[in-house]
Amino acid sequence: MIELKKVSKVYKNGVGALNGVDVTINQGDFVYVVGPSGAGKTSFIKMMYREETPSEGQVFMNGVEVASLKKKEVPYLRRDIGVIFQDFKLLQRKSVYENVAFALEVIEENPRKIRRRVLSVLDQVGLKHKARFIPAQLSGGEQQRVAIARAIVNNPKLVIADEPTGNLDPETSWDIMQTFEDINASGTTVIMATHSKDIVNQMRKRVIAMENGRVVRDEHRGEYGYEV
Amino acid sequence: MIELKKVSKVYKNGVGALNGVDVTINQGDFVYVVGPSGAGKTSFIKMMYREETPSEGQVFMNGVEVASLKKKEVPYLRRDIGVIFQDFKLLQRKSVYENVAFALEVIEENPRKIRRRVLSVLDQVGLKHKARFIPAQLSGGEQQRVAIARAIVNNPKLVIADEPTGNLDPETSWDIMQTFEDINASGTTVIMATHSKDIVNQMRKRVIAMENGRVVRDEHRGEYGYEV
Amino acid sequence: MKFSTARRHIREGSKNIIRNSWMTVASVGAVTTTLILVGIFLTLILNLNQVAENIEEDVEMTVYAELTAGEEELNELEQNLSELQNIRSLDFSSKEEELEKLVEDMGDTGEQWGSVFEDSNPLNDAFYIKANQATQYKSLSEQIQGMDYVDEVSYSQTTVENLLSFNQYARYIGIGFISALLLTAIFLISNTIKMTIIARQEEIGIMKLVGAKNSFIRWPFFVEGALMGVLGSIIPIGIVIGGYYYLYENFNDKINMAFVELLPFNPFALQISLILLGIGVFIGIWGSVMSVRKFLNV
Amino acid sequence: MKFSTARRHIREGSKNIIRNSWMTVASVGAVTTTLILVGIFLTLILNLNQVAENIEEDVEMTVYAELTAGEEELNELEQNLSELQNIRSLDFSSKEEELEKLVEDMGDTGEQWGSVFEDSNPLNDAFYIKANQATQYKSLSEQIQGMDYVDEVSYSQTTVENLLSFNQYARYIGIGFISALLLTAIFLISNTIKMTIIARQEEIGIMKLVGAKNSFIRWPFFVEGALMGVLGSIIPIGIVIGGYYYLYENFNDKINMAFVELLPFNPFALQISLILLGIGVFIGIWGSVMSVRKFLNV
Ligand SMILES: Nc1ncnc2c1ncn2[C@@H]1O[C@H](COP(=O)(O)OP(=O)(O)OP(=O)(O)O)[C@@H](O)[C@H]1O
Ligand SMILES: Nc1ncnc2c1ncn2[C@@H]1O[C@H](COP(=O)(O)OP(=O)(O)OP(=O)(O)O)[C@@H](O)[C@H]1O
Ligand SMILES: [Mg+2]
Ligand SMILES: [Mg+2]
Repeated sequence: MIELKKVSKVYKNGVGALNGVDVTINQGDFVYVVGPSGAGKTSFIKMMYREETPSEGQVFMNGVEVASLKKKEVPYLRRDIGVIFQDFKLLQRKSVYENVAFALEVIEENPRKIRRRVLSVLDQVGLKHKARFIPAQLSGGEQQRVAIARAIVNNPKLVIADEPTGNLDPETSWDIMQTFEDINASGTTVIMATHSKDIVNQMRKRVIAMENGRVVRDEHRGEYGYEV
Repeated sequence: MIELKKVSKVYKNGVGALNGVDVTINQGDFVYVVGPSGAGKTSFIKMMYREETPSEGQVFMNGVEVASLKKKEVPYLRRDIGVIFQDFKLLQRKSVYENVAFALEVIEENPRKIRRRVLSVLDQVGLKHKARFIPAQLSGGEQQRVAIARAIVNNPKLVIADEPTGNLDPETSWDIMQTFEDINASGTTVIMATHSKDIVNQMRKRVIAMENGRVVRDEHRGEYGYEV
Repeated sequence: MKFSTARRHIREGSKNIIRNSWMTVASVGAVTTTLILVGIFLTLILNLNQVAENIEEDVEMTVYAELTAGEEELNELEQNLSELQNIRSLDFSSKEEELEKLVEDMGDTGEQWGSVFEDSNPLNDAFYIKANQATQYKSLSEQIQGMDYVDEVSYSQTTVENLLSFNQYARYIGIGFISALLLTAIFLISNTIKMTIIARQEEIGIMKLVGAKNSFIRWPFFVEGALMGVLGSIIPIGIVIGGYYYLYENFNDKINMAFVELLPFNPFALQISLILLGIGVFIGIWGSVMSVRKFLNV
Repeated sequence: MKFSTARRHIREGSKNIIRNSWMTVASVGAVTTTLILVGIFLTLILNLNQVAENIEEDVEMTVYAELTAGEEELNELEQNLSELQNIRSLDFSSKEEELEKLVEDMGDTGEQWGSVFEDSNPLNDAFYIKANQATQYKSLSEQIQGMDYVDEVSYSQTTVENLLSFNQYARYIGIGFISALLLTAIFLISNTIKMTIIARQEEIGIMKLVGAKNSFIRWPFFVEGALMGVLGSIIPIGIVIGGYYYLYENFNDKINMAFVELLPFNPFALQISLILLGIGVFIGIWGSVMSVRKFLNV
C-alpha cells in the first residue's frame, strides 16, 4: 500500500513540483497519472522509490515512511519496485541482456535462473534477437522496451511506468499494455504516468489527474483529461 | 529538395535499417514518416543531415550528394537543418537559454539578435520562465520543447522532427503542431517521424509509411497506418 | 557475498577494463609513467644505500696498547675489550705483525727500516675493532680510553662523522624523494581513476536506482583498479629489470672504486618487481576506493 | 572569427572551468604536482650549472717565458699570445711579481728566501691566460707550446679534464631528468585533459550535430586548457619561490665552499616563475589540442 500524506516538493532551485498531494494506492491497483507537461507526474512517482524526498508531508510504502529509511535500506525498497524511467536510464556500456540481467544480479539471483528469466522477458517485449546489442544500437522504441523489460524482470510488487509508450507505435503500445494488465492481474500494483488519451480512455482504470503540482481529479474508471 | 536514391543502410553490427529507399521531398513539403518501432524512421532521417551515410545509394540535398561532402562542409549542411532528436540531445551542462542560443552562436550571429530571437522562441514553446534552468531540472516534456526551440531558432529551411510529441500532453502537442504548420506555411520543409495516430489523421499531410527498412506506402493527404 | 556474485564482480571488473579501453589506457598510462620513475629511483637509492653500508662496514678502530704492557696485561685488555657491547669483531695484532705490515706498506725503503727495527721494535701491540654500527665508534672510543694499558685509540673521527652525516643526509633525501614521488603517483592515479568514475557517475546513479547496494557497485571497481595496477606495473618492471640487467652485466666489473658494487641481480630483480607490482596494485585499488566513495553518496 | 565569437569562446572556456569543478580540480592538481617537481629540479639544475660555470671560470693557464727572454722577446710573445683565438683574458706577471707572490705564499720562511733571491731571481716571467671555454685549454696549450720563447705551459690538465667531464655528465643527467619529468608531466596532463574530454564526448557530438565547426568547438577548450595551466602553476610558483627565498636568506651565507653560491634571488625568482607559467600554459593548451583532436573526428 502506498500513502502520500500532504506531500509537497520544492526543488533546490525553488520550483514547486508537488503541492499538498494526498493519495492512497492499494496493493493490486492500476492507476493512470495524467496531466500537462510539467504538472508534477514524474515528481509524484519519484517519491515512491525515493529518488526524491518530500519537502513537506510523508510517503509511506507498506507502512514504512520512505524518508526515514537509512541509506542502507534504500536498495531493498527499490528492489521491490520496477521503474520504467521517462528517459529510460539504460546502462550505455552494457548490452541489452546485461541491462536486464542487472536487476536480478543485484538481488544475487542464481545465474542459471537469471539467464532463463531475462531471455523470457526479452522475448515478451520482442527484443530477444537484440540481446547482444548495446543501447546506442537500438531505435528509440527498442530502448524503451529494454527499460520495460528491466522493470518487470524481477517480478516486483509495484511497477511504476513513466510515459512507457511515448516512443512506441500504437500496436506495440497495446502489447505492452497487455503485459501490464497481465502482471496487474497477478496482484502487482501498476502506476503509469501517460499522455496517451487513447490508452487511458480505452482501458478504463483509476485516473489521477494532476495540474501544477496538485491532484485535481481522482476517479475510478476515469477518462483522460485534467482541466477541471 | 531532398532526394534519396535506392538508399540502403547496414549498420556496422550487421543490422539492415534501410533497404532500397527511393524518396523525393520538395521544398515546402510537410511529410509524416510512420512505421512500427525499429522500422528505420530515425535511420531514414539521419541520412539527411549526415549523421549516417548510406551503405548503398545516394542522398541529395538541394542537388548536392551528402556522402561526398568534405568534413569541413558538413557543419554548413547542418546549419540549414533544424533537427529535433528523438532523445533530445540537449547539452546537459548548459542552461535552456544557452542550449537554444548555441544554434545561433555557431553561425556567429550578432549577440543582441541572438538574445532577442532565443527569448522569443522560448516564449513560443512556453519555456521563457525556465530559461536559466539546466536540462536536468526540467520535466520530460519541457526538455522536448527545448529541443524543439533549438531546432527552429535559426529559421532553417528544413525542420526534421523525430517523435517530437512523444513526451507531450495532447494540448501541448497541438500547440507544437501549430508551430510546425506555421513555419511550413512560410516555406520551410517539415519532416516528422511520429507514432501519433491522432495527429497524422487530423492534420492530413503526405505520409511515408515504413516497415523493415522499406517504404511501404507514400500517400498525399494520407492516414496513419503501415500494414499493407 | 555469494560465490556467483563474486565471480560476477571479477567478470565485470575485467570487462570494464576492455570496454572503457580509452580510460584504461589513460589510467594504466599514468600508473606506468609514475612507476617507471619510482622504479628507477628505488634502484638508485637501494644501491646507494648499499654503498653507504659497505663504506660504513669498512670503518675500523685501532686500540694501541701501552708499550710496556706484557702478555698478561694484553690478555686482560683483550678480555675487557671483548666484553664491550656493540662490537662486531676484535682482532689482535702484535707489534711484530704491525712492523711487518708497516714494512710491507713502505715498499723498497721499508725493507731497510725493517732490518733496523727488527731488534728494537718501536711499534705498539694493537687491537682492531669493528663496531656494529658506525655511530657507535664515538662512545666506544670513550669507553676504551678509560681502560688500563691503553696507549691510544685511533679511528679517523672526522672522517667517520662526515661519512655518517653524509650517508644520513643521502638517505633522508632519498626517502624524501621516493615518498614525494609515491605521493605524486598516488595522487595522479587516484585522480585518473576518479575521472574514469566521474565519467561513469551516471552509470553508478542508474545502478543505485535499480536497487544495487553500494558494495555491489564498488566491487567491480576494486577489481578494475587492481587489474589496472597490475597492467600498469608490467612495463616499469620490464624497464627496470632490463635496464638493471644491462647495467649489471656491462658496468659492474668496470666500476673499480672500492665499496661501489651493484646489488646482485638475482634477488634484487625479483624484489624490485614485487615492490613495483605491490605499489601498482595498491595504488590501483586505493585510487578506486577513494574515488568510488565520492560518488556513491550521490 | 568575429570579435563577439572570440568573446564567447573565452566566456565559455572560463565557465567550463567553473562548471566542471571536479574535473578542473583533477586537471589542475595534475599540473600542480608535476610542475612542483619540475620547479624543484629546475632550481637545482640551474644552480648546479652555475656552480659548474663558476668552477670552469676559475681555471687558468700559465705560460712561462724562457729565462733568457728579454723585453723585446717578451713583447713578441705577448703579441703572439694576444692574437690567439678563444682567449678571454691575458695578464703578464714579471719574474719580480712572481717572486713577490711566492714569498707571500710561503709566509715566514718566504721572507728569508726573498732576500736570498732578490739578486738572482730564479723564476720565469709568466703570462696568465683564461680561455673562453674550459674545453679550449688543450688546443691552446698545444698552440702556445709551439711559440718562440716559451719555456713551459702549465694548466692542471687532468683536473680540468675531469672537471669538464664531470660537469658534462651532470648536465646531461640534469637535462635528461628534466626532459623525462616534462615528458611525464605532459603525458599525465594530456591524459587528464583527455579524460575530461572523454567525459564531454557526448557534448562535442551534439555540438557537431547542431552545425558547429571543429574550430568553434576547439576554442573554448584551448581557453580552458590555458586557464588550467595558469591555475596549475600558481602553487608550484609559490612553493619554488618561497622555498628558494628561504634557502637563499638562510643558507647562502653559510655555504662557505668556494664556487658554491646560489643564484641571486631577484632575477632568478622571476625567471623560474615565468618558465613554470609558460610550461603550465603550454602543457594545458597542448593537452587540450591533442585530446580534442581525438574526439573531433567522431
Ligand atoms: N530536479 C529538478 N530540479 C528542479 N526542478 C525540477 C526538477 N525536476 C522537475 N522539476 C520541475 O518540477 C516541475 C514538475 O516536473 P515533473 O518532471 O514532475 O513534470 P511531469 O508532470 O513529469 O512532466 P512531463 O509530462 O513533461 O514529464 C516542472 O516544472 C519541472 O521543471
Ligand atoms: N547505431 C546503430 N547501430 C546498429 N543498429 C542500429 C543503429 N541504430 C539503429 N539500429 C537498428 O536499425 C533499425 C532501425 O532503427 P531506427 O532507429 O531507424 O528505427 P525507428 O524507425 O526510428 O524506430 P523507433 O520508432 O523505435 O524510434 C533497428 O532495428 C535498430 O536496432
Ligand atoms: Mg515526467
Ligand atoms: Mg526512431
